[in-house]
Amino acid sequence: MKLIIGFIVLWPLVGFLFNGLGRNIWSKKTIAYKATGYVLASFILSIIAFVNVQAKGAITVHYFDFINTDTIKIPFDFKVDALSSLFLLVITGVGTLIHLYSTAYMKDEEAPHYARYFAYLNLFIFSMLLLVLGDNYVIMFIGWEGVGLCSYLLIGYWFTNTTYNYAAKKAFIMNRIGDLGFLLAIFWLIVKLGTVSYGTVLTAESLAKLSTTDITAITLLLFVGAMGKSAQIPLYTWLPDAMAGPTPVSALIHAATMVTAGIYMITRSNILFSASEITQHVVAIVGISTALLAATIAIKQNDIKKVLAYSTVSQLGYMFLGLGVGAYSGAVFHVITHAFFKALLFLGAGSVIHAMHHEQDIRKMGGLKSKLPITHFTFLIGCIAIAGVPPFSGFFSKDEILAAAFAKSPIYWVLGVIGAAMTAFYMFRLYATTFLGKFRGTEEQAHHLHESPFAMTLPLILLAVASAIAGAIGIPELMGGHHWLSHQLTPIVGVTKEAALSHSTEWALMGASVSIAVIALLIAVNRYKRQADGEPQTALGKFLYNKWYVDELYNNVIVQPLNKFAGFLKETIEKNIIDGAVNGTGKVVQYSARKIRLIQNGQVGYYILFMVLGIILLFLCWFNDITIHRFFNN
Amino acid sequence: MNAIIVSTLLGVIMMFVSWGTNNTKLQRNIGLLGMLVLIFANIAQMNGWLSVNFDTKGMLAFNAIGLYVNTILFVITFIYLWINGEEIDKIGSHTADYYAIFFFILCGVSILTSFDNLLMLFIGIEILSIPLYILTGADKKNLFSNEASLKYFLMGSFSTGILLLGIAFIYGATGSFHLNMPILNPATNMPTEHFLLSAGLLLLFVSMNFKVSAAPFHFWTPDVYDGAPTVFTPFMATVVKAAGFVAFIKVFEIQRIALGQNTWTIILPFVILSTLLVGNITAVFQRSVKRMLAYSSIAQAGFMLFALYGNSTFNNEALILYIVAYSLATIGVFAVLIKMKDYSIESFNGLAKQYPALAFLTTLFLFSLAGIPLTAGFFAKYYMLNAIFTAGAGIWLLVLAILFAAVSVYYYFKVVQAMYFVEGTPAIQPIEKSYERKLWVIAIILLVLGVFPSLMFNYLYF
Amino acid sequence: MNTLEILFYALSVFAIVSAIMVLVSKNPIHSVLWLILVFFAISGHYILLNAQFLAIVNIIVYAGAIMVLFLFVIMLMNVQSDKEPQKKLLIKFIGVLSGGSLLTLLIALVKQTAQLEGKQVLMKEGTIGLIHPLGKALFNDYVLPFEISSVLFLSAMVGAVIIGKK
Amino acid sequence: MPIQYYIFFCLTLFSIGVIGVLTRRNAIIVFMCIELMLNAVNLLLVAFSKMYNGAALQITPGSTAGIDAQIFVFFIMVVAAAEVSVGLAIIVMMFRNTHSVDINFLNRLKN
Amino acid sequence: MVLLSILTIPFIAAIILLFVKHNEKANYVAIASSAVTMALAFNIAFNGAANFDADWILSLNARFILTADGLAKILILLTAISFPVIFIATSKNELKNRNQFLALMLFTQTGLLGVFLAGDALLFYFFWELALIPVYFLCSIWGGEKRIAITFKFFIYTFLGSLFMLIGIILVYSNTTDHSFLIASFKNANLTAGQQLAAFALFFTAFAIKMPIFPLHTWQPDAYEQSPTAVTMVLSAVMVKMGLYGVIRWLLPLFPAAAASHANFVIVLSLIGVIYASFIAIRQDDVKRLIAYSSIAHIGLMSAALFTNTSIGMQGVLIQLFSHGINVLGLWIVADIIEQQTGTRSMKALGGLAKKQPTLAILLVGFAFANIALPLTNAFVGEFLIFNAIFQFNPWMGAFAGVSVVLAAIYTLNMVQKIAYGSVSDATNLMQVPNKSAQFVLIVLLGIVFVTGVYPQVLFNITADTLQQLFVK
Repeated sequence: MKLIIGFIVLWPLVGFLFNGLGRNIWSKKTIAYKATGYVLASFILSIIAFVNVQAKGAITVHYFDFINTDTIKIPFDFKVDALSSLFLLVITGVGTLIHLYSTAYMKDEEAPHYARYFAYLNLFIFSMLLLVLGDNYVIMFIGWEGVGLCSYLLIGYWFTNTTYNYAAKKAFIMNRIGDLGFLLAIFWLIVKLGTVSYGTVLTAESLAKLSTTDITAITLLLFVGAMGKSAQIPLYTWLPDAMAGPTPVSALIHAATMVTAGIYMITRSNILFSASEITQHVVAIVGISTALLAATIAIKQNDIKKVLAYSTVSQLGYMFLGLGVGAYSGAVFHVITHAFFKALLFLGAGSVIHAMHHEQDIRKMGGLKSKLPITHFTFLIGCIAIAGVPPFSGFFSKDEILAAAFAKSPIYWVLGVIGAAMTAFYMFRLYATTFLGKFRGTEEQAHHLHESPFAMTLPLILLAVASAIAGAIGIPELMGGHHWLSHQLTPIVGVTKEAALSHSTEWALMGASVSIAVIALLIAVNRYKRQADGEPQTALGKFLYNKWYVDELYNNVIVQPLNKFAGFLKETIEKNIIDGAVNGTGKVVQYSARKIRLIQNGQVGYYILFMVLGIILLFLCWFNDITIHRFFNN
Repeated sequence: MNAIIVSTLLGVIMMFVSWGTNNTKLQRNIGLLGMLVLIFANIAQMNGWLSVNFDTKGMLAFNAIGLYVNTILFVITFIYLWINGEEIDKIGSHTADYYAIFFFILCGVSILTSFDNLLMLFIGIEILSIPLYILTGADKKNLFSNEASLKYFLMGSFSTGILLLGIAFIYGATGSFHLNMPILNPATNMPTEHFLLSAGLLLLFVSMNFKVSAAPFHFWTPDVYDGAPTVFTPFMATVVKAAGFVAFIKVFEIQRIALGQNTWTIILPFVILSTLLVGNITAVFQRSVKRMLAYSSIAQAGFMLFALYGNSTFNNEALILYIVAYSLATIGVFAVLIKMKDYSIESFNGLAKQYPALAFLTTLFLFSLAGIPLTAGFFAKYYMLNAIFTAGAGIWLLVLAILFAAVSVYYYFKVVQAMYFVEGTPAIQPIEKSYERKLWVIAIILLVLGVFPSLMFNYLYF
Repeated sequence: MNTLEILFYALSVFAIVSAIMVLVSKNPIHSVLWLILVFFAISGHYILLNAQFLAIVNIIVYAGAIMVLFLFVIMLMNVQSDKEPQKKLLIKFIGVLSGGSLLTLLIALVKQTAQLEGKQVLMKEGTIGLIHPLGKALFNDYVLPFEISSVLFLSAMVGAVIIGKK
Repeated sequence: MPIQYYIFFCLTLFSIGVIGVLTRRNAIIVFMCIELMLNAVNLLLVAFSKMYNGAALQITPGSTAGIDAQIFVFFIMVVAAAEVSVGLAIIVMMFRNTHSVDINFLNRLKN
Repeated sequence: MVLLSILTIPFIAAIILLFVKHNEKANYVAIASSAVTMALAFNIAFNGAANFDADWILSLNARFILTADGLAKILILLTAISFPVIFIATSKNELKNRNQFLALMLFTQTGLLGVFLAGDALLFYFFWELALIPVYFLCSIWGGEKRIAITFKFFIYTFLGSLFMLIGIILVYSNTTDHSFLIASFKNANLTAGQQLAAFALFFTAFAIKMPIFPLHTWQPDAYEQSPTAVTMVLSAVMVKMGLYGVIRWLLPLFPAAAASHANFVIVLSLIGVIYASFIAIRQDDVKRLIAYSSIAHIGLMSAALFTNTSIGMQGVLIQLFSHGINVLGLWIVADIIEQQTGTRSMKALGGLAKKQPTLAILLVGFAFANIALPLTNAFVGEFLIFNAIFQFNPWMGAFAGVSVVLAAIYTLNMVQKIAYGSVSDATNLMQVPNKSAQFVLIVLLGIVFVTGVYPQVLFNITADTLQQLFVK
């Protein structure tokens, strides 16, 4: 088992090294096969691991000591349990599909860059697997930063484009801000508990050792980490910009896997989070605010990937809402379903972009339904799933979160439903503008429109199927299911506390949210099936179109002042004050040198005069001393 | 005693040599031979092989340190004469006379390392000084030399007056010229307060400060060192000054108690710090290397004055090492300087390219002066600081001392920079290999002492 | 006030006035002459103190030999009194001031010296100033410095040769 | 005669010498003033000599205490003579070159 | 004996080099000698070595004693690895009188090794200066345009600092019971509280200037900028470690009370420096200056961790001493290649390296990420422990220090972006020949980065005994 689990992680690493080192040697075909093959191998091993966990329960394996000193010991251990094995499947599974998809999508790249792309992807899978497999927070942190790195590399994949580089840098730095929070939380744990292994930290005994302040601080800091990685207010702005990367990357990293790391981390640490009321509220509020904010922005975006990006942010907000209200399994459920349908949507968008020759503006699309039938169909399924229409997967997961939110506070529920409605609206706005109506692009584009190759459509189909049926793993008992997922996760997150709701309430809530969503989607389809949005006219429209001016706000309030501050330090403090003091000392010496040497004026008379004065001075010195001593002695 | 007698005799011999022959080379070699004889004679007394002894009636007292310093100074003089022999010939046509004068000066040096009576101090100082006035003015046609000589003479005479007044006061207070005059109250074993004595000592202090060119009695130094024929300057700045320090210490080793230790720890640091200040700061802006070295010698004197701070074996060790390190390095630098066509720093430009070995040697000498490790100068400074700290000086004094040491690096390194880092052709006369080899001797001594300084003291203890 | 005291005061005043005249005379030759008078006054003091040998030596060496040498040199240079350069008044004032303060300081010190209170100088009497005891002392206890001072003369001689010879 | 009187007198002479050195420009006069200083010291030493001798005589008749000071004075005179010879030689040399004995002109070496 | 030979080999090689006029041969001599040194260093680091002890200055009771504990080992290893790497990487650079250059470099190496090995305070001081003086000449002769003034400032600054240390040595020495310079005697010296404080201040000044700690750092960026790159590499990879080494070896064990009572002051100063330098680095356009400020920031972190007086911080610093050296060496080599081939260090003029020379760009990115302590690179382990220590000492300080993590990302990525990414600039277009030997050593260095990043236990094992000495009483 030790080997199997080890190789789950190692295969992508091997792929990374293989592609990275051989980028000038191998043909594109070899690269593609190997890259996909290694991830597939991981996937297969993950299934084995999963089955094993199902059969025997959680497994912890020890490899070596990462850090082992007399004060702190951080082993390099992996832990496969219900939670991580689920994540393993999602990561490697979706990963495999996206690798497959990429082989076709990226085929125009030159071989070295093609290899580079797959190397990054493999490295990403490797990091992500480290993140979920690690048996302590430090290993998780290694993966955590690793995925940040890969995200950076992939966003800036087309490195000659300066804008993309800025986006990549922004992503990395915002992630780093979050990582700092995570890091501080780890330190806090080490200071208080002396260990970071889940096995010891996440137990009741450890909890007893921590004061409420400790727990609140630790969980808040952890949450800061999650904010960065999972793009929550205020650290969300990198995610929409991250769409600069190739579309499969957006699908894999910025929709399906990496951004859910925060959810994974909080779910993993649920004991701590549940112990802090304050943190839970913070998480829930930040989550729902993000969900709504992103949804409002998504309504007015015209870039196909931007819409999906804000939709991701919004969905992540939902997940955090779920975490905040204690519906850990609900959040994980949503992670899984979201992985499927968002990956599907992104890949679909990729297929569209591919067909449109890298045109991403939906106003220039329209009527693609007939030209791209498979893409259209799968995309539609994705939209329905995300809109929360039963019986597609999104419905179940979203509903579970909403139900839990209601149990916590009806306000959360109301806001959640508004968000859901907006989700339905903007998704179908997107769908309608893109696929319905008439084609609005150029003649040439119209001429070249074609369905994508099989390597691209296959993942679409598979994901569409998954999006449609994935809800099955979590059909609530209410509907006669037995919520397999929830049972799966019970050893880790405990029993979800939603039992308070009566069945009739639940049915009512479900009905309300679904009907509102359906109404919203119908409005959207109706409005956008013939025409696209023009330039925004109203103030609100502009406001939303410009993303609440948050980027501008950050730029003016944080980035520019800090930049100015740095300039001030460099130009004024460093140059004039600190170095000035150093050089000033030299200047003083030189100045006094110029002056003092004038005493030596060449005149013997003066010299002797100075001597006489010197004698007088010495006498006075001595005289003074004598007198003073006499004064004190008497 | 041997040294005094032999040096006098040698001086007389050299006078006769000057009448006997005009062959400067022969004169030079006789002089060098005489130096060897003198060194041998002194070593003979030091080791007790052979020494002329008669009752000096308390005028002189020979002790190990005095004799050792004699040896050191004689050897330094020998090295000086050996290196600069040809240059000395170029000053007028009195080679043998100069050697005679050197021997007379060395006689004065021997007296100053062994006097036990203020009369001998006075005579010693005069024997040391009067020939120096002459050496300074030896370049008769040179107005600078004339001027320096006259300045030196006038100020030197003035300081003699001060010295004599001091001695008179001391005599008035104690009734004796002897160094071990009764200064302690037999009853309390503490110094009695005697203003006349203190005033006398202070005046003595002043005139000794004058001799070792400590501020504010240093004014003659830059002008004289600058104006004197370049070949004589290092001798004045090293051997003569070192003898002055030995005499200074001899006088105040015991006598300072009469001033009161408190007074001593106020006026001495005052003098030391002003010396360091004036020497170092003024040296910074000199365009002439010769003048810069004159100021630097003031600064070095400031450091040597530390040896007066306390009295322990540390001080003697420190002073001995300092004398050797400073003297050899100064002689070395001047040996290079004298080959320069003019003494501006610019004339050193690019020396490293034309004469790499010479530049290296110069650098080494300057490093030693600056007190950079691996050279004897470092340990000289180290021992000195260690000594004063052991003697109870405050940290602040040490800190100030090293601040000035850092300033000194500034001007010494200007020469190094000119030699190594500035492009240009050095204004230098052709240097022969043999000349370089002589300088290597100095360099090796400095380097060896820079690693094993205790070689200097083994004699004192073993 | 007895004769000795009168003589003391007279000689002292005479010496001081002559000394001041050395300073204020414009003509260097006059200065030399005034200085000779100072030396005579000091020799008078020596005689008062019964230091006859020194009195004679002072007159012979100082007033006789040295001052004549000075006179020769001044004559040789043919320095005119009207060409005699003068320092600025301010400098002169500062010079006088610092000399004066040195004097004041030293006098203050001497005055404060308790050990000197009541000490008398033996006038007229005592034989140590006579040539016989001095000679004995010189050739007994002070023979070494006496011999060594010859070195001084030798070097002065060499010096005169070096400097004087063209 | 109290010793203080002699000291005061000698100090006065000495200071006049100092003042002379400080106020005159003629090198020869300056030198003469230095000689004046030396003479003042000489007299002071003789006075001290007689002071000690007088005190000693009261205890041991025929004592030669204090004679060393007179010997010292003798040596000072000797040295002064040597110094004068050298000094005047230097001044003459200077005069030969510059035709001046003004010390204010001795200012080529400075700073 | 091994310890003595590791000192003498570079020294003798340096003297030999003075007579080897031929450039290629000089290179071989230098590389060969440093390779032998490296082999010895590995031997010492992994097998240990007996102390070397001999009389030196009898009258002062100073001994020529060399010891190699974990701290010394790791730094010797760093020094010994750095020099061959530097020699190989810069072997193609054009230098007049290359043999003299290499000789001075080897003298520096002798000094550095001596500093790390000396077990006697006077010997330590001796080597401390010996390491500095060749650098003065190296920078002044082969440096940039403003080299003379800048190097001089650097020299005087550090020289003054070391003079302060000398006074400190005198102060402690005079109070030792057996009048000896041995560390053990120094530890047992009878110092009053005031004296201890004074000695602490004196030693600290020397080390603070060398490290350098804010606000005594201004010599550094200038010196790095103006020095020939090989020297800059030595300066930043090894030489700044002297200050930290001094703190660990001399300051903390000798004056524990003073160190403890001033820990707050030093840590705050260090951390201000960390943030300050990071901010300035953000605004730098010159690659060398940027790396210099980045180095100041990293060193500041280490110094802060040292003064927390925690075992974990010490452990972190011990590792980081090595790791930072390797990383910064890598960065310098890349910067040097770029400067050599394009003739500019201005990031504005650069760009598009990834397109022009992808291998170099990859290496640059690799070291850049090591520089910002990305996990699985060597710096992560050290900085993790360091931040941890600071956090333990005071959570607020820890958080403040943590800001540097973000700032480091900003300036490092700025650099990467401006150099490697974007379209190929005119200057970058000049880059033609990939410097094979330099790339080779870079790859080796990057290998070290990842090996020690993934399995830092290698380094922990070397330094374990030092930690024992310092923290197990």
